[in-house]
Amino acid sequence: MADHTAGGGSSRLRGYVVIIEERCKGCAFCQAFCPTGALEMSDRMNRAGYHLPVLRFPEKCNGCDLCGMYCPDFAIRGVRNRPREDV
Amino acid sequence: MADHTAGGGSSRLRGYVVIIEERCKGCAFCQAFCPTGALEMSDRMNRAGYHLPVLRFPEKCNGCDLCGMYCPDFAIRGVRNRPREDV
Amino acid sequence: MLRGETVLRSGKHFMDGNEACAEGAIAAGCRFVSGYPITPSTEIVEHLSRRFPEIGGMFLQMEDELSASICFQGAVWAGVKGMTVTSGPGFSLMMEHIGFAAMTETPSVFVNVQRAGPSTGLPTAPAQQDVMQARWGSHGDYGIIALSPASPQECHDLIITCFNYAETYRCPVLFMMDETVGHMHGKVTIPSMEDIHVVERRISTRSPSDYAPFRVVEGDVPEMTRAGAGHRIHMTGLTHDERGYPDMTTAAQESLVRRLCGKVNNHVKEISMMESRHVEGSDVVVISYGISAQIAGHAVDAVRAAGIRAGQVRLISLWPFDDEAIRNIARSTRHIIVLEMNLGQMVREVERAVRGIVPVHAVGNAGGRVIAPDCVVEKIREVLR
Amino acid sequence: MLRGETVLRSGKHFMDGNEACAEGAIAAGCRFVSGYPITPSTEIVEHLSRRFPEIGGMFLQMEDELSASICFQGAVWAGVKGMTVTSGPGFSLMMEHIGFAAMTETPSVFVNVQRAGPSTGLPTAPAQQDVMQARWGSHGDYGIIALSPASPQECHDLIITCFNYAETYRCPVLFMMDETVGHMHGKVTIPSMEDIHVVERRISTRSPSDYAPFRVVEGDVPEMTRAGAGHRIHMTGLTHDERGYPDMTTAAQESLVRRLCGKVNNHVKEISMMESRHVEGSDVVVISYGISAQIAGHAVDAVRAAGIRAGQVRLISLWPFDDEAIRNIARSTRHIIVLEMNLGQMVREVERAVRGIVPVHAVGNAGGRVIAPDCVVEKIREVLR
Amino acid sequence: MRDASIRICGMGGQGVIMSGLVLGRAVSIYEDRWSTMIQSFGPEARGSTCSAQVLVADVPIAFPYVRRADIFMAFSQAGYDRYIDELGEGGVLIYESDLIVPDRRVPDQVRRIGVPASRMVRDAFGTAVMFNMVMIGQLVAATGLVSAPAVQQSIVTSVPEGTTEMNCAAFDLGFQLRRPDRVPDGQ
Amino acid sequence: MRDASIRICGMGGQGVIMSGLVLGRAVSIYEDRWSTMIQSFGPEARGSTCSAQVLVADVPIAFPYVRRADIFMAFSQAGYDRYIDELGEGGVLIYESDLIVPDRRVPDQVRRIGVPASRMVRDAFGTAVMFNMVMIGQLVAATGLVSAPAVQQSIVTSVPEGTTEMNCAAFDLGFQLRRPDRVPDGQ
Amino acid sequence: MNQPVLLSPLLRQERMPHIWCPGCGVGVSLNCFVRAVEKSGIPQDRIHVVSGIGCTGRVAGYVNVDSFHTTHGRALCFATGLALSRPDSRVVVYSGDGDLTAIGGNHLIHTARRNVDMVVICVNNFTYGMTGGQVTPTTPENMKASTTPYGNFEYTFNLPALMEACGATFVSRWTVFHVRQLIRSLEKALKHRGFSFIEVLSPCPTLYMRRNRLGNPLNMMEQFKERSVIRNGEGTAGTSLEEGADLIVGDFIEVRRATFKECYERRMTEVLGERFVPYEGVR
Amino acid sequence: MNQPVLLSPLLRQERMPHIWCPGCGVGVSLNCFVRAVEKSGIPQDRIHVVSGIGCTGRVAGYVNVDSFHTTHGRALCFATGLALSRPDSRVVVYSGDGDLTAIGGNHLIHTARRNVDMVVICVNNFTYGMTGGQVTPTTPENMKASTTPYGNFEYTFNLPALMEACGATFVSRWTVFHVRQLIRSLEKALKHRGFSFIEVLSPCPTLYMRRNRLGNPLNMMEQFKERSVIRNGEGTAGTSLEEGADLIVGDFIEVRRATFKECYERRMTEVLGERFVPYEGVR
Ligand SMILES: Cc1ncc(C[n+]2csc(CCOP(=O)(O)OP(=O)(O)O)c2C)c(N)n1
Ligand SMILES: Cc1ncc(C[n+]2csc(CCOP(=O)(O)OP(=O)(O)O)c2C)c(N)n1
Ligand code: SF4
Ligand code: SF4
Ligand code: SF4
Ligand code: SF4
Ligand code: SF4
Ligand code: SF4
Ligand SMILES: [Mg+2]
Ligand SMILES: [Mg+2]
Repeated sequence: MADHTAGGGSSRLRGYVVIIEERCKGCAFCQAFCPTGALEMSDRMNRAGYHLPVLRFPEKCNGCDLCGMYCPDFAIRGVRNRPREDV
Repeated sequence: MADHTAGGGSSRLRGYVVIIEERCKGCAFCQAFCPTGALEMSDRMNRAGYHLPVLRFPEKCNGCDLCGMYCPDFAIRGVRNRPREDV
Repeated sequence: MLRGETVLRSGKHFMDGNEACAEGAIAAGCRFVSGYPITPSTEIVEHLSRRFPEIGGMFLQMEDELSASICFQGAVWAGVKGMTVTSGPGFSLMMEHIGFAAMTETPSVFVNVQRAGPSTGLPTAPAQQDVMQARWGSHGDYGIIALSPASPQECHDLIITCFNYAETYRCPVLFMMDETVGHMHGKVTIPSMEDIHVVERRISTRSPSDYAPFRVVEGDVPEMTRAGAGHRIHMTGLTHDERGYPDMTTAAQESLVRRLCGKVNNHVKEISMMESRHVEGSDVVVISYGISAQIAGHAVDAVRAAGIRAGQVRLISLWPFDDEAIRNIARSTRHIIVLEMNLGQMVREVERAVRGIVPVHAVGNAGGRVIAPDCVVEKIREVLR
Repeated sequence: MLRGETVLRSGKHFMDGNEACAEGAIAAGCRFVSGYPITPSTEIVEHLSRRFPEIGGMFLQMEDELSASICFQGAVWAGVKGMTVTSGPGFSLMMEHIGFAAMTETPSVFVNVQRAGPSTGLPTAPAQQDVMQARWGSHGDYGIIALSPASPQECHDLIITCFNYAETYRCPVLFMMDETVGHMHGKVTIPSMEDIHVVERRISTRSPSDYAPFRVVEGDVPEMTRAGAGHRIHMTGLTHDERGYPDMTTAAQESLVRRLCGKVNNHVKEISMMESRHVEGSDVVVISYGISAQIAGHAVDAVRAAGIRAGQVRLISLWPFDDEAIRNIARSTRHIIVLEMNLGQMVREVERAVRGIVPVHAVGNAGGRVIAPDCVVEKIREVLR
Repeated sequence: MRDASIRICGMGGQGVIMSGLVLGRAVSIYEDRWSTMIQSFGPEARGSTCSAQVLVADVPIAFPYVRRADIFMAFSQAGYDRYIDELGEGGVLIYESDLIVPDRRVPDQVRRIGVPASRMVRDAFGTAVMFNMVMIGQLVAATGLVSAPAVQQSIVTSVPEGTTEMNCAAFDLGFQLRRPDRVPDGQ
Repeated sequence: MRDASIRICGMGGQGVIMSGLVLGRAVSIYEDRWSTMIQSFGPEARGSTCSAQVLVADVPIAFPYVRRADIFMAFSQAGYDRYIDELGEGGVLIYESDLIVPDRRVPDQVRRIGVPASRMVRDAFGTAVMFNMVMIGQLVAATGLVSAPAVQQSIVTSVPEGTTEMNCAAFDLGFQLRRPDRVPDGQ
Repeated sequence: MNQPVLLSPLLRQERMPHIWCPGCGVGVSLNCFVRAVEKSGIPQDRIHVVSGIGCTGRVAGYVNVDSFHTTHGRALCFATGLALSRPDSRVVVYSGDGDLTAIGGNHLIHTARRNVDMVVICVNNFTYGMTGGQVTPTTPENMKASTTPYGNFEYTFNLPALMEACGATFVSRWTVFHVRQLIRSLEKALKHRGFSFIEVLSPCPTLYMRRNRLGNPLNMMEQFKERSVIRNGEGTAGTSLEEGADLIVGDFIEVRRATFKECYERRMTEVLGERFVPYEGVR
Repeated sequence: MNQPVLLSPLLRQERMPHIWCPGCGVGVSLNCFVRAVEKSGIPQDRIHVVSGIGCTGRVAGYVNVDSFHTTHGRALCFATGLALSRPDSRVVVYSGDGDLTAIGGNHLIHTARRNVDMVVICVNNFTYGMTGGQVTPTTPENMKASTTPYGNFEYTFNLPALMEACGATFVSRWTVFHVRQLIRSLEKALKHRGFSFIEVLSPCPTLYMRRNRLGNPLNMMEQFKERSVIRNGEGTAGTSLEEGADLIVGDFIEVRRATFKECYERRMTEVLGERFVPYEGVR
């Protein structure tokens, strides 16, 4: 179901995001409230015609999952790369 | 309609009461809250079988109408003998 | 309060039934509406919330339907014409106050834009499932009038009749629209004031000592008054005497409740409205009402074109029910089909009235969409087979 | 929660119908009642408020009838048997939740101790004026069962049947008492537990993946579950699919609502209860129910003693209405008289069912007192004249 | 008299309903015959006259209302006034003789039994509350409607705990009363 | 084409209902013929497709529903998918050609008129909101269902104050459009 | 007039004696109300009384003004329509604790919130009188009622505090012992513009007191006298009627805020200007 | 689990995407709720969600627990019966401002008064979303709604203050901007014994914001961020949401008082002793 992940697995990066694109409605909350400015709203649209967020700056993402907490549509989630911090 | 008055007209007295006996239900509020103790609950009953108050001590009554204010049944009223104080 | 031409939007419009109903209410002189939002009726009060402040009317959105259905009755007793507006679930909550209006003889109009039920059902879809509820939904015996419009134009015209009946009979009048007529746009012609017949509130001019709010002087409807007119009236939902005082005797109950029912049910001929065509000598008659009647008409035209002797009756009033008229129709045809967007409600009344003279057939659905004319055509062919 | 003998007051009692109803509910396994006081039904909940704390039941006096009529449904979905109790005005306020119970297939019992209406009417006097309301009072099409007891003993026995029907058909069951049976004392025999037939709640034992709360596996009634059973169900008053999810299609509406009506109306023969005597070959049959049936019996005995061939039918169930049985009665007699404490309610159903086979006559009043047997005798003589 | 229609009437608080209950329960349970009792609530909720209709029979009772009373037990003048016309010829009138004055409306052939019940209980127990039991005692003694032991059992299960003894004693007082204020029949 | 059943379908917010209103009002009021418009609310309340059914005739209309559409105006792919089967043979399909790709479900003999309306309004006015008016313009031009002046009058009374001019201009844009993305009939 | 109140034209004299029981506080409250109306100088035909259902609800049937005995719990709703449509009349809602705070609770909080210009008199006798003494949201803890035979176990409302939280602009509590204060308070409320709420604690000897063996009506009056502490103008904090505590009475709140109608007219005038035509109902 | 919340078993995954509009705060609140439930450690089959009717009311249809979508305004009543009958379950009422405070207002004040043990989440989006944006008792002054086209002219409820006046034992207000705090607050409420009320301010971009030209959902989130002032544990005085004022959020009240059921059992045990058989519903 996870259509799109970015940065996953790369140990150099502190975190990454998982996005279920078909659920996204393009509200941009994730992007706006990402504390590190890692996300960007892209031109890409899902089938419903909503613009999708992308992890524009993977190096900034710390996997804090604030994006996930703000998402009204259960479409995005931040994941930390160090598993012991994974909630 | 006033079945019973006591002391009315007598200029020597400061006040008197008017009682509509058929309305009285014998609760004794008038007697209990008369500040001068002028009233007494009598053995006399009205047609409905309730004991009636009487102005036992006409000389005590000052016509303050507290009895009237407490009566739940609109059955009694105190009247001052000096008309200018009559409300 | 502005009256007459200044408030009317006389002329031709392309509007939906809900808006037409709101405009009709304005034309009828309604100036106080208490409501509570519910699909698919909300547009009526939305329209009025915009219109009223410009014409001296007031719309009050209440906290629920219980309050909405009695708040306006307070305004009515102040001398104003008022109504409330709702749909299915809200209508169910108004039942106590329909009975109260009946008991206190409050001229009152209740609009129900019917949606599919039961319960929350299909909130945005049409049905005609509340027509028996309109008659029987409140406890006790009482009389009401119920009308059912078949087009936006009729939403406008008939709501005026509702207000007129309410004034004439001092009873609840229920305007039983459905989602389809409510949301359907069509041409609506709003006449000028002088072409609209409006029954104004008649406030008794009797002196207080000569007046009793529930005393019948002529006919079976007492003269109305209003708060502040000096009559110092009392009214109550309890069984009461002519002066409105509680009278807990069965004699009072008999005379009051019989009169409340009688003033409606004994006037079927004055109140009842129906349209019929091709009934005499037909093989089948389709009886219907509201939007379903449009479909019936379509189907009847279709089978007549195919040489079938079909007739149509459109009930404009649903209650009181004109047994005799229906029985006469039964005597003029061989089959009766009742078409309605429910699982069989008014068809029961037709069956009852017809007394077995001819077979009565039902075409209906569980609500949610209008019935296709083909179903009716099919049924006509089936019963004549 | 205590069950069985420990809670029953088996033996002979001299009690009124209200108390008998309360004891019957206890025998049926009812352990949660939410109510709101209203004359003449209050004694039922007063009795339960005393009894329940000693037998592990709970009575909750709610803030109004709206809450009372749905609070117990929450308990029912927890797995408990529950009911609410009211009279006329309160019954009108419960209409939305009768529809909700029907739509969500909640086994639920609503007791209405009928008093004279409309509105506040005569609060302490009997009537049978809410019997049409019982059938039609909520918006939309739906099915209910309604029973009517004629004596304190039957208040006890039939309320058990109400609970059994509620479990069997998963629908609202309305217990239409009247003030007279409610307040009348008589001999009531409470059997021992093993002599009482109680249908227990059947909680589906299917695994969550195999279970859907509104899927019919056998017959037309789905298996029930309860909160916390692991089924993780959803239920809604919206039109829904088998899993209980909102499904806003007319297909879902058709299949759901037709089933809701059908599971009651297609089982008339299993549900319906009536008693008849001397019907075959009679000249007149008096049909009645509740306390009026006692009067009818008295009158029939009287005229039979005078040589008139009169018969009697007592409806124990009012809804679903057994058209066919009534039609058969019409075929066995020459006149039908319907006796009820209202201005003509069930008589309309009889008229409809009879289809003109024999004349149907009504004897009624506006409520407030039982009708004297003489009136019935008089009517019998009149129709046979 | 084993079958009878009985009207009991008085003021709220005089124990009218309790009287009906005691009689009905005695018949239904302790003699296992049949009885019904209907209490009529006054038209207004508060403080009005209240009445009970008790029917007693050897068979189940279909119609639970008094149409013509065989026995009329009156506790108050207002109650008497209201229901005296319902009493049938040849019936029995039992009344509180300190509170009620029977008049010419009493039908023919009626046995009139005046009982100064309030006075009796006041004298015996220093309270007026059990006076209905005295009336019942005399009713039972005068009519034989139901057996005294049945009534006594009924009293035990009907009255509030703690008052049983006094109620039974009051019943006995009425039952034993030899000289009620009896007026010759048919006067 | 003076009589027609028209289906308009798109997403909430695309002006579907307004299109129906403008057409219906033009016919009913400004040509004094007859028209009905029924909007169907989506099954769920929020953000779903929404559609309008417009009937146009010279006589009053009894049955206000589209049974076989003569004209189908589609604003979105989802709308197209939902209603294409309703379009009758020989009908007219007018669609937003940047958003919709007609497929083989288009019946025979149907005139297909693709209009890149969003692009056109964006180019002309820098906003996408009036694109329904472009579609209506082309509909009117292509079918002659109702006269352009009647539609223009209708626009004036239908759209919010302050937007009249732009809406009329958008209508003109569509009405004047010579080369819609037309595909040969019957393909 | 020689005999005010007793033979006051504000009473429907032909209906006396009334139905209330001996020593019932409803009668005392009505007595005070009649006096307050007389003092207020409001003409008789400019005052309308609306009641719900209950013993107190019967007040509407005894006041000789246009009076409306509505449905259980909904008096405030009817009164809202009436008050808005007769802006030159004073509308008084007179009802019981059960009627106004149980079934009618929603209307109470919303009408207070809207600051609809009316006077609400709530006779709190701690029970449902008319139906035989059931528990209400104001029945004190542990007290018996017919539906709480083992004593009440629910918390109660502090009505003045509830009203304050909703924005009521005049809030008092008195008992029927405090006749003079009650008359004065009612008079003030009648002159106040906005939503006024007066809770009147009152004995119900027949049901509440008898069931709880609280003696005769006088006993409760004495309780009222002894336990009450007057506290005017200090808001409703600490005014709850919990067991054992002082019984705080007084005119707690008296503020002037735009009424519902004033708010409506202000807003409409702001937005519509000349185009606004005020709703006048009937004058 | 690798993907909590997104693929949480607490959601009915097969019903996603849900019906709420882009940027609707109801979704954010649900997101927080799911996290709070996960943190609380309450087993999935021991939590039940009851909703009324409205956009928020649809929450019941998305949580994968026993869930009940009842009638408009009456969720609390159903929940009361459910909660008392499943004493070992946690019952959550999740509904909108209109549902809970307009038509449901009476049940709100009474359920709070009784201190019935449940959690009430009130998503306040200042409007009736589901029916197209009508005014509610929480719509700020002058704001437009479909039934107040010229702007709202009614006063609003201060819900936390109302709840405090009724005796609610846990009262908070947060906005959907305050996700972390909201999660924590919900978790606390889930563990609190007694009646908990959490008001969640939330954008309705489609109706309320669009009609009032308040920009996109983010704009309101920013408003929430900028205007809010956190104030924990200090009661509800001064927390009204009046125009211009600070937007006070926080966990205002957290007290422990015997719940309805505890009160009931305490009383019955006192009076009946051994004879008392507690109501256990179904365990
Ligand atoms: C809808 C409805 N429910 C219930 C009743 C029954 N009922 C009549 S009065 C009353 C209670 C009145 O109590 P309260 O308001 O405290 O007045 P009081 O009699 O104590 O003065 C009730 C429950 C009713 N008439 N209507
Ligand atoms: C008895 C009844 N009245 C009215 C309605 C219509 N209705 C459905 S939802 C709703 C309002 C919901 O508003 P709110 O609770 O604020 O939820 P939101 O949609 O804003 O989340 C209304 C009035 C109904 N379904 N039932
Ligand atoms: S996980 Fe945190 S840092 Fe990474 S994108 Fe999401 S909000 Fe930004
Ligand atoms: S918050 Fe969620 S719905 Fe909004 S843009 Fe980001 S992923 Fe999409
Ligand atoms: S207060 Fe009134 S009713 Fe009471 S005893 Fe005195 S006069 Fe009689
Ligand atoms: S008027 Fe005053 S002094 Fe006289 S009896 Fe009445 S209360 Fe006492
Ligand atoms: S029952 Fe109570 S409240 Fe009602 S009249 Fe009697 S004393 Fe007053
Ligand atoms: S209408 Fe408003 S509340 Fe409803 S889903 Fe859309 S944004 Fe959310
Ligand atoms: Mg009370
Ligand atoms: Mg909302």
